[in-house]
Amino acid sequence: MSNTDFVLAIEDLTVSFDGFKAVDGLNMYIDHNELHVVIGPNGAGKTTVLDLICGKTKSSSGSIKFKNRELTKMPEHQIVRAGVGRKFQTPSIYENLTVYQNLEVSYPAGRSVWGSLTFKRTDEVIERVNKIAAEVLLTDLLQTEAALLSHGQKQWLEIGMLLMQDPELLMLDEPVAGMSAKERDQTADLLKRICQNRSMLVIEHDMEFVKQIAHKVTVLHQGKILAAGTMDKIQANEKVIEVYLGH
Amino acid sequence: MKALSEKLLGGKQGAIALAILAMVLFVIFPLWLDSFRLSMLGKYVTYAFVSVSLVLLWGNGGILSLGQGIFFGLGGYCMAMFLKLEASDPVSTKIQTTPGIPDFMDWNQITALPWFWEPFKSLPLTLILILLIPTLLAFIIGFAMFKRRVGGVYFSIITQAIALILSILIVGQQGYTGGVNGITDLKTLLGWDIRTETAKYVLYYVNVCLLILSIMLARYIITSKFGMLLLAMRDKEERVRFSGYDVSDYKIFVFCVAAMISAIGGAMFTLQVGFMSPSFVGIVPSIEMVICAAVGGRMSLIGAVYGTLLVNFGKTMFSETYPELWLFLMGGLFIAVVMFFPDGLAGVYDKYSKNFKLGELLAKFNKNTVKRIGDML
Amino acid sequence: MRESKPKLSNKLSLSTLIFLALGLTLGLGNAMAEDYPTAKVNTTGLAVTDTTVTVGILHSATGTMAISETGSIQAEKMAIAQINAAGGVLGRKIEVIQEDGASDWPTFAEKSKKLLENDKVAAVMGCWTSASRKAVLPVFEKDNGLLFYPTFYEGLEQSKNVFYTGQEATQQILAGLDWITKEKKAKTFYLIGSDYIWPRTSMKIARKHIEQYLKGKVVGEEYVALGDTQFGSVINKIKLKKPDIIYAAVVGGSNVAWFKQLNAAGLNAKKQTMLTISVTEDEVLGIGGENLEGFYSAMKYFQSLKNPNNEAFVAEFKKNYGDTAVIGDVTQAAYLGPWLWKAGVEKAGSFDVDKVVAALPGYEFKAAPEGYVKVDPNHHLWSKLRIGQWRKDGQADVVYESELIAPDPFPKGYQ
Amino acid sequence: MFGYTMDEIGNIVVMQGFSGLSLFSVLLLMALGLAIIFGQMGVINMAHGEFMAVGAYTTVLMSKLAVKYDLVHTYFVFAIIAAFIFAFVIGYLIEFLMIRHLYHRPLDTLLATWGLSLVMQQIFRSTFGAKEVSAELPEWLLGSFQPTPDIDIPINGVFVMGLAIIVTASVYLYIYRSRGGLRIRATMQNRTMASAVGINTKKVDRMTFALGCGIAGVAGASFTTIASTGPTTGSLYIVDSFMVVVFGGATSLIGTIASAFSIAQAQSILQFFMSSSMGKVSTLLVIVMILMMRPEGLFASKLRK
Repeated sequence: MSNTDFVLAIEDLTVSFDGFKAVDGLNMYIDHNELHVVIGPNGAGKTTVLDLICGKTKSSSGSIKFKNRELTKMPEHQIVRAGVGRKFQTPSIYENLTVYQNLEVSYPAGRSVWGSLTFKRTDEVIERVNKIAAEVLLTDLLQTEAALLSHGQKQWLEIGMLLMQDPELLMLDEPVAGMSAKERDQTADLLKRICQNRSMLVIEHDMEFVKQIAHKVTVLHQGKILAAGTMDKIQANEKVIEVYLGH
Repeated sequence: MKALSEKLLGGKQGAIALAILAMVLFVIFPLWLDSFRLSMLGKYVTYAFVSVSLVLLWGNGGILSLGQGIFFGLGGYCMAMFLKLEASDPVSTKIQTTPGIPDFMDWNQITALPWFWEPFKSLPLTLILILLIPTLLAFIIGFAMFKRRVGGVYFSIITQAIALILSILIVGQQGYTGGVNGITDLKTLLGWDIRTETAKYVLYYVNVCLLILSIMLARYIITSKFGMLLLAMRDKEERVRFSGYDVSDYKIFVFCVAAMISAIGGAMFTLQVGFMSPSFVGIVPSIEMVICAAVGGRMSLIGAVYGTLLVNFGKTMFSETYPELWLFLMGGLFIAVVMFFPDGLAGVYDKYSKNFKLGELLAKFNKNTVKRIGDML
Repeated sequence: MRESKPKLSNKLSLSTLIFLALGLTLGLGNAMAEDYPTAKVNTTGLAVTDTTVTVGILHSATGTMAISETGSIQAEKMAIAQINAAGGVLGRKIEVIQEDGASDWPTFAEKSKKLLENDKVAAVMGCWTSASRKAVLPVFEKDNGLLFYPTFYEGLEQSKNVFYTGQEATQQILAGLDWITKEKKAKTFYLIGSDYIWPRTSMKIARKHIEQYLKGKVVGEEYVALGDTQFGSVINKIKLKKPDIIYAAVVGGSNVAWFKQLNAAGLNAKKQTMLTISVTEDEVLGIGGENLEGFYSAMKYFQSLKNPNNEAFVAEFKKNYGDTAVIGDVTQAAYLGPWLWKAGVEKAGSFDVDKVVAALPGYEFKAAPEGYVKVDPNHHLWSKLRIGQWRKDGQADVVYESELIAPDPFPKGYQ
Repeated sequence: MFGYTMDEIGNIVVMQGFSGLSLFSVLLLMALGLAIIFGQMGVINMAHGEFMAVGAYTTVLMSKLAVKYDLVHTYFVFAIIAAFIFAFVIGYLIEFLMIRHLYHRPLDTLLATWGLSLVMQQIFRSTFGAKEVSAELPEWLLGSFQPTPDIDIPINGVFVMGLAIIVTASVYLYIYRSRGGLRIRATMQNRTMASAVGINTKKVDRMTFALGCGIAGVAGASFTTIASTGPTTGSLYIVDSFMVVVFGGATSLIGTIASAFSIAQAQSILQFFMSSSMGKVSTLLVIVMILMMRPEGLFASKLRK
């Protein structure tokens, strides 16, 4: 079943660090327009899964197919260009650049050395930056140095930077960690909005937030899938309650 | 066209600073320095090429090369090889066992010109090789290291080791390279005597022109999207990589450009000073060049040029009057700059200029700098 | 084989004696400034006034070469002070402008240009390494300056604008090899030097001489990188080849490591004969007398030379620079510079470089600490070669002294 | 074989083996202090060579005193201890005045410590003169030891080797088997966590840096038996030291030992069969090439980031 209609198909994925299997024989599928949340206790291998998909960590065995293209052998930037975007756990933005520049740098043109040297700031670019800025609620802060943003705004900026690339699969690592309740709700709205026409893979701890957004949930435990399904099903699963929700 | 000129000059502010620098180097110094001090200045200007390359590479790209002397030296050696061949015509070398080859080869029992010297019989070919050889070496080093993500201090240490290797090699292979003495006694460029007073002036102006062009090239790179990416990479390399950029390509490219700019400086050095020796290839000169860039301001192309001139004038002046104190001063200056003024002179200037009108202060600052140098001499 | 001059009583003040001797040879009492109007003795715009003449000293006071060049600066300054005390040159006091080459060759070129073009000095005493000399040479030739260069060096150079007061390679090498071959009935030689031009050229000459004239055999030739301090493998190679003689020209920090490790490997003078051309009294301080004891050096000068000139020179040097000061070969050669220049100027009756250059060849300097030297038309000096055997206290016993050797910077048959 | 008897070849193999080991101990001593400072703290100390020179000059001074009070026979042991203390104290001060302000800027520590090395060189020059000096060595450190009449084992080599073993063992025991070492490792692995459990991380930094400098001092002291002491002596060692540490994989003590061993053997053998300077160049070249292919060095483990 290597040829699928899924956006992302992970099969028998394993990675070990000096003998320790952080991800062990993982199988996971993500559909078009699906917002998939991965939960699990610390050390379950959630972030490692994202690392493996985006190429930051190389797998020991198994396959990751994105629209039927094998990702495990591709270099990181090719994976991104194929349409996979990834947000890091701590906001990873360019603090010395303005919000505008942060977004513009992420615009998917002029990605080669020569391209970047001859890149021109066309109306199209400006328009797109403005549109995305509005989407992530940063229109008023376009000329602000990114270092001066609040924690929540930094998270949004990074999401905005990913949206600039218009990825088909967007992966977010704990997007609401450290946010206020209001910011969290705004983020939930944001994610629901941007989930149109793309699939998303989100790691989150905040169960309230997960309930708000998730179409499907996978529970990881010690590098293996403990359970998968809708939020309601997961919440009823006894194994899950035992290792995770119960505490 | 407007956008292009903007990028080359760096906007209004950059254009003014560049114009002032050009003014200082083209008009003020030549009018006011005697020919001896001017040819000394010419030598420092050749070092400024390396500083400019370091602003690009280190200030903006965060890549600290402790081996820029390699490229400066290679550029210089290429030029020197051409001039040496011209100086070693069969008539003026007739007392040698093998006339027509450089004197040091003859002393080392080499009886025919080695193959890698052949291309340096032609000036156009030499000029191409001055740019090509250092760039190619930078490409090889850069490709090997950046593709494997060697960065930070590892890159610095490895470039330093390469500088050491190259200088031992040049010293050891004296039959082919002139050894520790270097390639000396260079006289003419296509029959034009480079040692005369007029030649010194002409070379000085060519030198300054090339420096300004290099600054403009560097400026273009810094102000383009490429430059923004360099800064982005320096801060968050992962983020850039996961925004779909092949980070290593950018680093290789900027390393190559930096090598090429340094090589131009080296070639001009040979022309102005009249020889080239391995003492410009090794570790110490490479690090001194970093000092110059740091003092001027690692983020400022113009600042780095002033920094280079100041440090070197200071070095000359101090070693003339207080030779004992020079190393204390140099070491102390370096510690102070790194610890308290990481953005160097340019950083200090920026800090104070915000309270004043920019143009006026720029002019004042430059005048002061000129005056300070004047007082020192 | 001692100095041939008759020994005079030591009761006389030695420095007085040397001035007397100089006074006699040069007839310096006659040189009054009035007899030599400035306009006449200086037609090329040098820094000469009615009462003074300016010369430059250009050595490294800082940087890695300062170690070696300090002695030269001291000797040159002392000679100039002595000349001034005895009435100066053509009745004019010598003033000195000292520049620091900072162990950096372009700095040497730059500073020599300053001395010649800005300061218009009448002569420059300076340079130590060949690299620095090569760097300043074009400047001296273009500006028609006059350089007195003190170091023993590889030869292969002869410039109108330079007088070489040290030995060129053949003067230092050939007689020494002849002597040691005969003395030790040596057949096999191991050549080792630092990896740069002087040792390489010297070894080339040595090899030719050994193979063609002495009918010996070179069993190994080795060059170590400048500054390298690890000799384990090299010493083992020597042990395997068991040469009769090690012929060495290792310099700088490597030199210290070389001797220390050689001794530690059991190759001391009792077991192994070594002749070096790169150890003077200056180097001994760093190497340590105990590591050198019994080995030979070939130089034209040793501090322990017994002759009145030298005794006066050593006494004066110690008076100026302290009792612990040592004088090596180059220091003595540097001391000759100002005296030779003075002699040239007085013989020419002019400070003009061309006239001095024309006058100097053929001049015999009998008051030299090393004994007698003569200026050859090729601008090098005729001098003797001495072999010194090192003692534990850091001084050498002179065990051999050659006849006067003519300088031959471009030796036929050795190239 | 090649005109030599089997005996001769056997002897040379023994002595050559020893000189390889001897070079190994020299490189190990050089690199050990640096391995602690760079490997554990990530600080590039370009003045490392100058700290070695501090040790060497201390030994020279001690030898002068020893000559005066007729203690030449025994002073060397004390000189080594004094060298450690001196270099340790200076390192402690330097950390306090300079390094601690630069922990978040590793490239800048490299530059600042280079400045420091210039200043230290000039201090040596102003204090001890530009000329090279040598320490009066006790008789028992001179000459060679002869197991057979044709084999000479240099005593200073044996001494350096013994010292290298003692220092390495002490460092190993300290870092991996003592409370102090535990604190160092804890701090270096997770600073916040370490300070949360009550470790004074600033003090740990200072002690670690000073310890590295102290070991450099010991290395410098022991090198007076085999090489020279001058103002610029330190700069001769710096590239070699860094190569050993980086090649060994920076963070692992075993890596440093293995790297010193392989570099020493390679260089020693190459220098035997090639000319000395070409042997050195080839060794460096091979290291650089290997590092380009395996930047993490010989002994870096695959870590989960």
